Amino acid sequence: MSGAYRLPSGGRINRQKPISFTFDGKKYQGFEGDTLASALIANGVLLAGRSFKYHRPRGILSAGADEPNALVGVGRDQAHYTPNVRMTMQELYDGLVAESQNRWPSLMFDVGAINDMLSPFFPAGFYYKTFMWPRKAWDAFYEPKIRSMAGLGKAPTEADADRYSQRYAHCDVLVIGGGPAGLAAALAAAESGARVMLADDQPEFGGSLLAETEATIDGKSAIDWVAEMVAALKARANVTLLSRTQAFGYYPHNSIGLSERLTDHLANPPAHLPRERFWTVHAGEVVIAAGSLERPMVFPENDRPGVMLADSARIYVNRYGVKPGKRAVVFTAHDGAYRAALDLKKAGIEIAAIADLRHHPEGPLVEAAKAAGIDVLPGTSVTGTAGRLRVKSATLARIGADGSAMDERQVECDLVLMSGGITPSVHLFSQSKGKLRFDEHLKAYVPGRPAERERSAGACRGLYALSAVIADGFAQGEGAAKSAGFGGVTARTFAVAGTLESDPGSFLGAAPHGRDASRVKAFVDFQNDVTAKDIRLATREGFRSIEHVKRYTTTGMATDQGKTSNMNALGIVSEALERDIPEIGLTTFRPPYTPVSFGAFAGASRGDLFDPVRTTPIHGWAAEQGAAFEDVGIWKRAHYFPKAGEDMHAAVERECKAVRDSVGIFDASTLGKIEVVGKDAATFMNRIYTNAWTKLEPGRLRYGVMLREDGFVMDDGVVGRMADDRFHVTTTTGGAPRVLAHMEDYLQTEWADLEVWLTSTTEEWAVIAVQGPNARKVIEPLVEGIDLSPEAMPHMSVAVGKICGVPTRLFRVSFTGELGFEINVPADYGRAVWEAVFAAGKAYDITPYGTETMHVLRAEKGYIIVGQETDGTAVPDDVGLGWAVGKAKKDFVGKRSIVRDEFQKPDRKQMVGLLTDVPAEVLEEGAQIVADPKQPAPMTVLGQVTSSYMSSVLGHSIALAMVKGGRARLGETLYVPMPGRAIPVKVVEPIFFDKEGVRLNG
Amino acid sequence: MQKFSGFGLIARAFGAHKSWQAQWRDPEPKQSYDAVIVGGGGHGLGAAYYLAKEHGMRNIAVLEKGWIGGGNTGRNTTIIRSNYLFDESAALYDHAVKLWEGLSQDLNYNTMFSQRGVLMLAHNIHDIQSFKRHVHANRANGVDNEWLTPEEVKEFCPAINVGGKDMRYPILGGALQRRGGTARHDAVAWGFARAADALGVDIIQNCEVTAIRRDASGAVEAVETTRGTIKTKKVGVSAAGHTSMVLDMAGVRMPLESYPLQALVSEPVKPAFNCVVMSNTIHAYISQSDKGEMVIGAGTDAYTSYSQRGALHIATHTLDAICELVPMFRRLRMLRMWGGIVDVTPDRSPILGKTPVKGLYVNCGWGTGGFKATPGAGNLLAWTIAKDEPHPINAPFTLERFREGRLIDEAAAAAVAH
Amino acid sequence: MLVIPCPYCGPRPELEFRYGGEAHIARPEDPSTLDDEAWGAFLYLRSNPKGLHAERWRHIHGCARYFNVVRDTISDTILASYKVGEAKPDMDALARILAGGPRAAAGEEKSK
Amino acid sequence: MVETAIRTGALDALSARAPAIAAASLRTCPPASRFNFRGRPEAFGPAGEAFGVALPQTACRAASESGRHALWLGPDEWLLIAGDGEAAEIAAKMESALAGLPHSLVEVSHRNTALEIEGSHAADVINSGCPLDLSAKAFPVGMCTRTIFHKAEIVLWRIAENRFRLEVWRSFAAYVWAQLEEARREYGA
Ligand SMILES: Cc1cc2nc3c(=O)[nH]c(=O)nc-3n(C[C@H](O)[C@H](O)[C@H](O)COP(=O)(O)OP(=O)(O)OC[C@H]3O[C@@H](n4cnc5c(N)ncnc54)[C@H](O)[C@@H]3O)c2cc1C
Ligand SMILES: NC(=O)c1ccc[n+]([C@@H]2O[C@H](COP(=O)([O-])OP(=O)(O)OC[C@H]3O[C@@H](n4cnc5c(N)ncnc54)[C@H](O)[C@@H]3O)[C@@H](O)[C@H]2O)c1
Ligand SMILES: Cc1cc2nc3c(=O)[nH]c(=O)nc-3n(C[C@H](O)[C@H](O)[C@H](O)COP(=O)(O)O)c2cc1C
Ligand SMILES: [Zn+2]
Repeated sequence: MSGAYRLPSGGRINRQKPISFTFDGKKYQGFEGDTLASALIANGVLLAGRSFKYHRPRGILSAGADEPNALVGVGRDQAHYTPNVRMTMQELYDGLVAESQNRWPSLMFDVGAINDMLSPFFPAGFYYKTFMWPRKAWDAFYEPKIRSMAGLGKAPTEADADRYSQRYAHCDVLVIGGGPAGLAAALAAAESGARVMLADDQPEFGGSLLAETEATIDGKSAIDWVAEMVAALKARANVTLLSRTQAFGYYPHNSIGLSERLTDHLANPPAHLPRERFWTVHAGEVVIAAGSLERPMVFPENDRPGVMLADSARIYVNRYGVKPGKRAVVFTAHDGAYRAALDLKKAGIEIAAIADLRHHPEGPLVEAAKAAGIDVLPGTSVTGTAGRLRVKSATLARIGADGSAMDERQVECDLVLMSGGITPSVHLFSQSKGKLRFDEHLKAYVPGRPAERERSAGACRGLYALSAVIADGFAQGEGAAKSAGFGGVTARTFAVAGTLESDPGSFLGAAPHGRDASRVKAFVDFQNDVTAKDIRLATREGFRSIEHVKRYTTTGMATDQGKTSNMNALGIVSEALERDIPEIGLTTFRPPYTPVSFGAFAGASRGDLFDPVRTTPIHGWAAEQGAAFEDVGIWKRAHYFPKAGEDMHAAVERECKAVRDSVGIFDASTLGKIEVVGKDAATFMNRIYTNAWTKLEPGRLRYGVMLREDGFVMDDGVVGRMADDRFHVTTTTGGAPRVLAHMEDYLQTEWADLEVWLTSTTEEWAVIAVQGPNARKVIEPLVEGIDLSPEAMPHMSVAVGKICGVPTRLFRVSFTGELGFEINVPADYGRAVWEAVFAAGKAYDITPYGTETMHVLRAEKGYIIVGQETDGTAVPDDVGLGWAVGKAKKDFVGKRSIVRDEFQKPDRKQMVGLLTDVPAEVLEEGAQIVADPKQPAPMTVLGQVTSSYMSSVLGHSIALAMVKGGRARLGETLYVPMPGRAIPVKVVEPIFFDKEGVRLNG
Repeated sequence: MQKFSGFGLIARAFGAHKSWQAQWRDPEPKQSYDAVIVGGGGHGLGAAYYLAKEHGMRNIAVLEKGWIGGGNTGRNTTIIRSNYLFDESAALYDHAVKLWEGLSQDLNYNTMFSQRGVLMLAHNIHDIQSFKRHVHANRANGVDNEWLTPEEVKEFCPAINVGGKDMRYPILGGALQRRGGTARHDAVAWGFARAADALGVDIIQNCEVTAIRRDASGAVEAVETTRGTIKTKKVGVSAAGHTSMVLDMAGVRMPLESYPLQALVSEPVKPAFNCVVMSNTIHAYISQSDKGEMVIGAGTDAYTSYSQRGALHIATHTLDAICELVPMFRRLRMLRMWGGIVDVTPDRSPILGKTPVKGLYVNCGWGTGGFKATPGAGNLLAWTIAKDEPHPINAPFTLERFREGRLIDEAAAAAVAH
Repeated sequence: MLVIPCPYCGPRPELEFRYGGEAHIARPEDPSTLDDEAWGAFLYLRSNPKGLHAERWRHIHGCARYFNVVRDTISDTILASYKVGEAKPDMDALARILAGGPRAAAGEEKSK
Repeated sequence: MVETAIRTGALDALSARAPAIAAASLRTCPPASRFNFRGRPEAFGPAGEAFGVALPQTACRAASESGRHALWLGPDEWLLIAGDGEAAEIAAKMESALAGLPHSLVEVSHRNTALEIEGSHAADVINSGCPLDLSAKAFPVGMCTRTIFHKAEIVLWRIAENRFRLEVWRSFAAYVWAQLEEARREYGA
């Protein structure tokens, strides 16, 4: 019922659980345990995709992670759609919907295949040589055309509906790969008592043993042995088993990235489960047991559907119980293909012939094949294939010593199996920066000297015989545990029987075929359509480094990252340049081993989990009042409080007026606060700030300016001296962490002798600013134990007492130019005190105001905002803060820098005020300032507008600006060039309101 | 030099492409050259090309320790723009963009310069202020840059999520430079190499400079390399991440630190992202290449390193930002991630000019953003070497500015990278 | 992600730390005595070696201490970690340990 | 007459809504008095004595005594936790004991919000965003440290094998809470 190509028995599929799915809209059936690939093969479908460049029809090539051809889009809707999914890794589930890619209108008939006909004009790197004329046509025509032809699948068009999770984990020994080597390694390490994690990409542990039908281990069938091993590991508390989990990247210090698929194999994923889990594992020791990959043969027309890796065909037969074809030609240089041929034959697939490139293949497997009646043809190559959407026949020829082809004959077949040898999976080893070594005998790179606390085991380090692989796995697992500080593993041997072991043999590069090599298409990189002749062309054009060959031809750059192609490409380059492979080197292995979802990297992070949303204790109140908020760093601050029908302008105008006329209330809780305590606190303050602090009396406040060592303004804020040895420092909202780190740096590393300690108190205090002529009247009834009279509590003073019955540090301070207080109360009381003040202020029509109004009010007074007037290039004098620099002080951070000549120049940008002729004209912040508006670009620019607002109290717009030599230009008219016009502005002093400070001292 | 054209391609197709010649020679190093460029990245190759083309110096060599283009030229996210804030920077980068605009034709090599537009997103009021300042400053400098409202952002780049309640930092607007875009990084190195080679420049790969010899007066007289000693009186160093070490060979200490900077690509998909988008606030840089991958810039690691790789958590932070900006890309998958080594100056602006050693010129400190400058930097380095004085455009980018405090601090001014 | 040995808390993941640049660049006792050249060098010139590098880290999300580390900037292997004020270790000796491979560098058991 | 202001905790609105998940249950802790104590070694002994809990000298360890706790945060820094309302008395007592000794005592009762997570998967939930090894060997009961949880700093303290207390700065509490909720969702089936 599940397809004509399903074997009557065998395989690890559950025949009791039929599953239906669709591919390109057509309904098929498979079984639980199938992959999408095996289920389609069971239905006789091999045509699976179209290639990237030539749109050639392509079949399923492999049975695993290395699949280059069979990529599909999977997903029932756009919110669950994933492009470029390898059919060979997609487990079947009921209702799975898959569609082919990169074809139009259909997989069978693809208009894009015209590229294949035109392929002679599209050799490697063709686009560098053409599409240059006419120049404009590139953007308008060529590039869009190229783009629409390129790309494989389609990106989803809707936001992903799934969730992702992340986990950090630690272990003593991480084993990557759960084949025989990995299982044995994990067992050895686990027995030592070490904490072990074992990750395997497949849904089941066992690796290559899942397709093993002959071998026995300790007298058990391979698969029973696997089951026992897994059960033994599962039973141990010190082992974590992760299936469907890929180790995708090896990062410095033995940190390994794993990606675990949790629901992609489920028809109805439960809502509580994330789709994938992303693991960052810190491992004491790592054992890589990632196995090996089979290499294709490079021969003419080797890409027709029906051409398949030999061992993959064996996996389809043994593991999935499906027949990839009916009659096969085998092309090999390697014994593994004989094993495949034998197993296929046993399953009823006719083996038309084994063409072996080797002239004298020998050994037990070869003998077994002959004994089974298979036609073994030594020194023979496949020199071509025929068939449109599936192989119909293969041409075989004997290869002479000179590479010529003789005795060509055509053999009918619907399957061509190939095997050029095995390539150990050294991806992760190489990512760890371990040095690879070329093994001449294997014709493959194997791990050499490790760079991390890592060791490789089994096939991934070039071992082949199962007995050797298991023994090695156990030994490496034990060694790893020992290096991690665990010992006492009982020695163990594993008796392997029933398999024919032989010297495997191998071949690299393009097989000889006797045809015109410059005309035939012998594919090296299937997905990216790179042929042997493309690679030769590249070397001819001077691209001799393997890295250049890769980039010029794109070989190895497809979604399979050259798993099946890189070694053959190397062989071809080696031959073309007549240089040995080790001399040519390899391209760099990079993470991920196979592609990993962006979502897994992002994890839970989205929306409010993307970054913390920091809110003040009063935030809830503001939200209830309908405040508009702005993001300031990661804080949310109330921007303004619109009343019904008001836009920002109207709201701000009203808020400003309220503060100037009566009283406003403002949440200043986000200001950074640092408690500086200790005998040497004043000395420390002297060194960190430009100001002098020694003489500041307890109970008084001072505005402080802080520089970086290179002299530029870093932060500012009001500082209260609470006691001789205690300062309450405030910083800008965004600057708080930076300032604390800056202070700690100097304290810990330069002035460790000072008896001073810092504590961040930003979040201890809610800060409620009450500003305006009626401010005192509003708070007076709420305050206990503090004399608020101007004499007792003048501007820039601080007192400790109670408000609303809770402790407060009450600052008399003003950033508005009005009489004002900043009430510091312990944060949990913030909202209640705010509400009490608000209630008390009702009589004065107290008005909540936001950051925008705060900005306007301070600009009217010419107070700077660090980060707005200053931009990291200003020294104190530039922004009119020369007065805050303690000239008498011998040293402070940044002092040596600002005395350099550069900072004395009169034409530095200096802060000034600007007034427009037209009162209602509000300049744009960031607008430029010039003397001559008529000059052509590039203009000589004098400066820029840093702050600009409509000032309702003045009935005039105001602006602050940084202007070259600005202080000497007071009274001059300059211009702000805007598109189509220039706005004249008068340079004025940067204080627009209450210059004498009468109100503030009121 | 064989001329590249569509007709040539078709004609050679009939000869099975057998008659294509090497795009550059593979010469043995000569005993001496009039000038030697250290570093076969785009900048170094560009310098050699312009020295030969515009200053008539033909007896020159480019020495590359590995393969040309194998440094940052071959591993960057290819963002090209010139909408920098300060006059000096805008002039420098716009000089390059103007050269980009005719580069394919000039080199007879399709560098796939694609003026798809570079859009920088504003997520808060500070961003708006900063970007508007850029827009105005650029306009005054004759550099195109325009402000887009959120609606215009959405229209220009439909793939991005501009707002809504589900977004942590909704998009409040953007600054768009339409002349900005991308180019095919490798082709830039190869195109310059081929054109320089045609003018007689020796491009010598697998040749690492190991020492710089100076005569009694202190002036440069030769470089030692892994392929022997080469005499020369002019050495231009364009070694990106390795500049500190090369300059150290001549006793010059540099205000440079080398950091790993990572980038990554997705699997290729059909066109789904039509421009270049940068968000400095949430650290995301993305464009789609001609081949279909999403090319995404990650951040630098925290520490200096020469390892050409980086940590995993850097990529996670980049991709959470990308997923926030384009939620439908969550199911795209990362195909490859890699690192480069970028040399960073204290003010994040390059150093391009003379050094205290006679005959030694340096072009470095491009940090995370020098690909866009490639033809311009090469052009100006060539000028500086040929005339022994900087061109007015690179005159402000001296080494001395750090002593004097005359920084050109784009980063401090706006926190802008790339 | 690096695993950084804090001299106070032991080995901890990089996420808890902040890099602090080259170590052993002491702020001059009296900056006013330095000429512009020397001051500029103090502010900006860094050795940036390819190889062993003594550098500062701060365990900002841990014990909050600054301390010094010697790291190989080629492999990122950390060879030593010591408190502020302690002498810079013998770099040649560390280079020899580095040459012994990753397990020697980890001091095999030391990192536990 | 002025009414005494009442307290509003950072998580008051959220905590009531937490679904019951036994494998990783989440709750807020009641308000507490807290101090950040820093100083030189000569002050450590008197400080501990006055506070009533000897300050642990081993890195990353907490000590408790009749409802008061001292958490080692750094070689010169401890987080002191006591019952709500005890701050004034503790401050007075400690300052008088420490007079003349090099130290800094700063009240931070309201700076932090505390929450607890308990259950067989508590460590896994924390490891969704905290990079530390939370095995009983590497992070035994009684261990405490500042660390990172996703993008927020926390103080993590293991009070029992399957029970952790998190001290979080007030404005980060909602974020930490939400991340914990997200991570423990999968144990809720
Ligand atoms: C991940 C990443 C993303 C980036 N993204 C962008 C971007 O989007 N936009 C942008 O404008 N810029 C970007 N940059 C920066 C940009 O790549 C570089 O600034 C630019 O490519 C530098 O070019 P170059 O020619 O100076 O250096 P390189 O290309 O690095 O060339 C320097 C060459 O010098 C060689 N060399 C070094 N030492 C020696 C020696 N002793 N002897 C001989 N040869 C030596 C090196 O091998 C190398 O090939 C990015 C960089 C990275 C790493
Ligand atoms: N078929 C052949 O041509 C061939 C070649 C060599 C060896 N062998 C046989 O194969 C076996 C080798 O055993 P082995 O244990 O070394 O390898 P294996 O192939 O049996 O197992 C490797 C396992 O690692 C997994 N894996 C690979 N990369 C991974 C990654 N990055 N993350 C997670 N999992 C990953 C694979 O899915 C597989 O399950 C022996 O039986 C040997 O005889 C066969
Ligand atoms: C713009 C750009 C696009 C890239 N596209 C691909 C790609 O499609 N496939 C691929 O495998 N690598 C791609 N790469 C990455 C390169 O393979 C390689 O990783 C990078 O040049 C760094 O070199 P290295 O990894 O060899 O050190 C791309 C690189 C860049 C700069
Ligand atoms: Zn620590």
